[in-house]
Amino acid sequence: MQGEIIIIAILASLACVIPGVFLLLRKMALISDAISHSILPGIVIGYLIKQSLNTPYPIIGAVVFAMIMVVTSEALHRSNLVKPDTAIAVVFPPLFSLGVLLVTLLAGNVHLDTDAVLLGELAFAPLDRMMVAGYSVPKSLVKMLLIVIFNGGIIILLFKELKVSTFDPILSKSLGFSPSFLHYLLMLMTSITAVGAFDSVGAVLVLAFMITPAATALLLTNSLFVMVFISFGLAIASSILGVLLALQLDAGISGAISTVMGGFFILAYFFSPLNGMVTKLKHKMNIKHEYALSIILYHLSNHCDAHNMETECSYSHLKEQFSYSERYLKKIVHKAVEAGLIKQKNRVFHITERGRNDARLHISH
Amino acid sequence: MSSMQSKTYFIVAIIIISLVLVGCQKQEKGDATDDKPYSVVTTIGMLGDIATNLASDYVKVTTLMGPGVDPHLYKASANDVKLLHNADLILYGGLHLEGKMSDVLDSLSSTRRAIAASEAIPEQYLIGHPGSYDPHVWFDVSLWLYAVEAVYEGLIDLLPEHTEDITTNYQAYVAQLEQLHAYVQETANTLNKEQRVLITAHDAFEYFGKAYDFEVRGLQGTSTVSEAGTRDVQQLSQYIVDHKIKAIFIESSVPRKTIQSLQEATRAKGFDVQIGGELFSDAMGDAGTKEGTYVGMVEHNINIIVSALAL
Amino acid sequence: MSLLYDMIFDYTLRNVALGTFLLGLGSGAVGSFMTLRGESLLGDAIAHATLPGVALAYMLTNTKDPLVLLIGAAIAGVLGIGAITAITRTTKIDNDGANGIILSIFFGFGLLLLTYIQKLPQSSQAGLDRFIFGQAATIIAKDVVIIAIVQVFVLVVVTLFFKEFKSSTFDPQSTTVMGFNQKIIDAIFATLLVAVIVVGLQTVGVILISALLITPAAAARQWTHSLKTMVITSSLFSAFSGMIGSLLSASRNNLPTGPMIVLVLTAFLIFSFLFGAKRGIVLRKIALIKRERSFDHNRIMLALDNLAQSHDDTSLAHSSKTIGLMVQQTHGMHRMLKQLAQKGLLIQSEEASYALSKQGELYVKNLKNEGGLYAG
Amino acid sequence: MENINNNIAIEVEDLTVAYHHKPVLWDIDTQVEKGVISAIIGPNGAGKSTLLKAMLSLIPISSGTISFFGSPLKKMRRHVAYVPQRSEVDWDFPTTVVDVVTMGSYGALGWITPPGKKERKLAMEALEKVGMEEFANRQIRELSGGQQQRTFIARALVQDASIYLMDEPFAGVDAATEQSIIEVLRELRAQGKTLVIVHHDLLTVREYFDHVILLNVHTIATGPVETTFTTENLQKTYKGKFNALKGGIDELTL
Repeated sequence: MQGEIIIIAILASLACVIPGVFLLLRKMALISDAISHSILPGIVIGYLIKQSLNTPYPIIGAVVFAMIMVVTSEALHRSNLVKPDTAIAVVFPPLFSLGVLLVTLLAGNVHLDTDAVLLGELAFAPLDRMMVAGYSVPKSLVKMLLIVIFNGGIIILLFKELKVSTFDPILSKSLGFSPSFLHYLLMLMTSITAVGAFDSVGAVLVLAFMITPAATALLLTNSLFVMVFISFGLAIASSILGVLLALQLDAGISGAISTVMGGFFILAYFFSPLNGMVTKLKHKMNIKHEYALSIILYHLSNHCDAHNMETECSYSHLKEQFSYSERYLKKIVHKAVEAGLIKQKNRVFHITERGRNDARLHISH
Repeated sequence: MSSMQSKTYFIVAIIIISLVLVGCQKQEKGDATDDKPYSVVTTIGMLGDIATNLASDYVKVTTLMGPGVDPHLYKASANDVKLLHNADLILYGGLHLEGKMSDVLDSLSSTRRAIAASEAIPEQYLIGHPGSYDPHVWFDVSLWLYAVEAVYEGLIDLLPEHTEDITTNYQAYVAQLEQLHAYVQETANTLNKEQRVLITAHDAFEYFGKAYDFEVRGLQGTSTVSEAGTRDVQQLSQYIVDHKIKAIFIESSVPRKTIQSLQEATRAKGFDVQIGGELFSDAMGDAGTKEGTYVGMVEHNINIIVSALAL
Repeated sequence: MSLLYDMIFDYTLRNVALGTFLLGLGSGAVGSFMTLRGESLLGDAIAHATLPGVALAYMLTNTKDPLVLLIGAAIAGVLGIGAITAITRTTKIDNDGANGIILSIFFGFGLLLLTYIQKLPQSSQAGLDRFIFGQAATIIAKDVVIIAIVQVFVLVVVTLFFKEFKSSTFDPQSTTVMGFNQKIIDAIFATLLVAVIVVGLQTVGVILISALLITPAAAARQWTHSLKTMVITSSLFSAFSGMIGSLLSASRNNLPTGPMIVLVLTAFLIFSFLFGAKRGIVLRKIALIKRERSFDHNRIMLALDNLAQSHDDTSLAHSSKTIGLMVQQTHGMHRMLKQLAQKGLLIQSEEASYALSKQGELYVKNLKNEGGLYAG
Repeated sequence: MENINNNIAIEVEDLTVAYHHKPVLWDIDTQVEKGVISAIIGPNGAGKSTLLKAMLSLIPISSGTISFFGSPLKKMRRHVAYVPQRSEVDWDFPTTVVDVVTMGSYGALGWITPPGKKERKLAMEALEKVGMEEFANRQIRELSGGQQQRTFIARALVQDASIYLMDEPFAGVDAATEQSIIEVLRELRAQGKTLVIVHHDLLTVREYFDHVILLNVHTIATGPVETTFTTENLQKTYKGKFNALKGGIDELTL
């Protein structure tokens, strides 16, 4: 049972990550949140057709309005009238408001809202089953698998095209694939994925899966190709750990998975080998050390053979010359001695052959 | 070199976090060691109340939605599915009371014992359209008896060897509810016709109004997304003034502001309407208190309503 | 007419209309900067990000007092904006991505807390996650006072720091070089944002406050190329949409106030997209047609000049067919030639044959000096 | 001491800047005297823009000191103006040419005080100097690349600084604009101002500049054009890539 929940979570995460990476790079990361608001009128209209919550119409309505949302915002963005984030921000409020208006006018006494019709709960996904080839499997599992195959197929076939059209729409056009076709395809993929995954795992998780793994991956790599795979890895890891966390705490699964993803993001933010905050700090220190070492070597290599080396190459002179604190200088000198770059004799430093080479290298750069 | 180091740090950090997450094991609840052989899982407290009254000697009753939880917006916990999976009998409201969860439970009912208690009520008594009936049936005690009967049958089915005891408990509970129904009616009858207007923030009290002859008015619909209009506030406040209604009521799950705006609008028209008190609508009160039982909750509501609306 | 009367004398309509009007004034101004800074979805993100603040405030105090919850929400909101700023300033992730991350992490964590609270045997938790969200129709006199105070504060700060906001939005680096600390400007702006958003959430709810911030700004942008005008226009669009929406909602039953205001805002926006004086679609279309026409005209003139030079005779007329071949276009050739003849640039010698007039020769000369086809 | 400082407009010592793992600038030392036009020259990725930004504290530096007339930037802000690359701002911003130029006066105005008639007059004068007065009320999006660049330079003129740091002011502008910009720069030099300019076009270095900083992560050479801008130094700066450029340079008889 838990195994099935984890598998569904993983499939949903993979399905969402694929459009998510491109949405993030196209500055439309929040579109899934906007979709979750925008499908309300579709649900209401779907309900009104038969005045019943027991028909598939509300979900069909949701898909239709998801498409209306993405197509409208993409068209606005393309028209250059507004920026992409503004395009999203001006489309979802009227759609949601239309939904509220319809509910209030026509269905005020029905427990009708997005939660009731569409927003699924991952915890219950294994309970809703169907028979496939003689095996009883959760419906959500089948649905998410189909979406993963659909999205995966598109990305395998069109990875190069999507990449070019995302980073350089003009080049894309000149190479003969229309960026506008590709972007509408991406938007179609997004709306199908969003509505399908809303039904299986709920809106919060869809939003989190679409943005956070991709954004975390962006902190860890500069290559789009690698980014996709890191996102997959993060999505899978957070799905497994999130479900385990939720089971341990007996808490909501969506919340737990999002929180774990948040944890990964924070880790990457501080510790990313590429550009994390701590890494940056450490690196700054390293540079400082390296720099200090190189100027000391430079100094020694220039003065070591001179007649006044007793004074020039003494500890106290170095301290004076470079105005480093005693502790810091000791540390640097210690490192240099360990690396075999200098030797110490009677409080006077001698540069070794290796140290001389090193110094030359630094200077000639 | 420093790049390798950072990478190692990163991986180590991930492993540590993972261990912390997995390791923060919560103490396993004592549930497993319970000696009662059967487990009954209910969604809302009112159903739990029935099961407890009828068969608490033989079954362990677990209610998913505690006090103060709107069944419609319930957010499942990870272990709920385990509870449901291991349950010998599942009791739920149905009529889409539990939102999407009702659908899941509907599909479960074909393979295991799962009863949508409210759906046992004959359709002619339900308010609304087929496929979207108002699920707040427990406010009419006489209708709730159908749900009690459905639960009773389910329990008998599950525990045929205890039929006798359960039947005795059932009859006692039914008697208690019939008494409650009479009490509500009696108390309501102390108000005259004009005083019987129940105004709340949202329309959850339709069944109550129909059963006990109250005119029920709400500022906004049942749906959580429905919103009040300016005109609705104006008209309802005018109605209060015109009919000199003494009090209006807040519900524990709806922001007070909604009712406050109505009160202020009425006061601006020169009529001082009181806020009568807090009614329980979607869930019962805290366990261990009187309002934590179905009977206590219904009594609380009618007492508050009548004392506030009376002269 | 009675609606206008009510707006002054009816308690409810007066407060709702005045409240949304005032709320619109400040949010329209702040929203203008948000759209230009690429933060259009920040309102929505922060509204979601308040959830853990609300949940923790409830867990710590065990009350559902709106003020306590609101303080929790505001703290979470400030942390959210701080985190978003930190992410955009120190990583490759842009505003949009940062908004999404903070929204999903904060909201997810809030949900985790909510499922925990749900397990507590306390009936007082009922409706916790909705408690800080208000709706426009229930604005009361006290709210109007609070809104007024906050909006005056917002407008005063925007006026005082207009120069700093403008410069740092347009060119943050040069602004820093000129000695303005970007962090201070960001902090002042974030304060305004949180103030507007929190007051908005509490009085009119998430969707309406998001719309009041962004939609009027997007509409105003279509009418002007001046930031000052844009801020003022946006502010007024927002305010009057609030008022008009409230009036519409008071015109009949079951018209929810918030959604009506959003629809009015959107109507303003669509109108602006179509007819906006600076960027509107219709205007652009007209400009495009004009440009295309003058482009075509110029090509014809140059073609005729070419023909004249190759024949060493400017007065020789050429058939529209020949000219069409020269410019590789036949569509609308007659019409364009007639237009040019009407302007006096061409002389029509016989049916469908044209030559350059003296005036036309001058025109071609100028055209060549200006750099050819693209001029004019 | 004081006297020497007054003659050195900009002094950079031991400046190191790192991004990711690679040092982008390593141990940069250079001095620019007062009243010269200096070019920062180097191949792509040599850290030219980074050097300007580091000098202006726009990016964090790993080590080193930068001083303007002997004082740190903090004390000299009023005297330093920056012209960023054109691509660094949103040209769709709702503002007019004269508005952008007026922004140059913001530093002198300080917090809160709004610009007035005086600042607007300064802006118009600056626009006249760069030959843009007839475009004063144009939306900035409607400008050509060269016009945008001249707008930026006008903004810097309004700042009335002693030191101007410009990031590729000649990139993507037409020949006429380039001429008018260089005239403005020479006029500034005549007034005793110091200019440091990131420059791409090796062919014009001798004509436009007095001083060069040859940069490729390290300072390769720095000094007067006559003595520093040599084939040998350029070879060091551009390494393998230089041969491709060489043909063009020879024409200028180095």
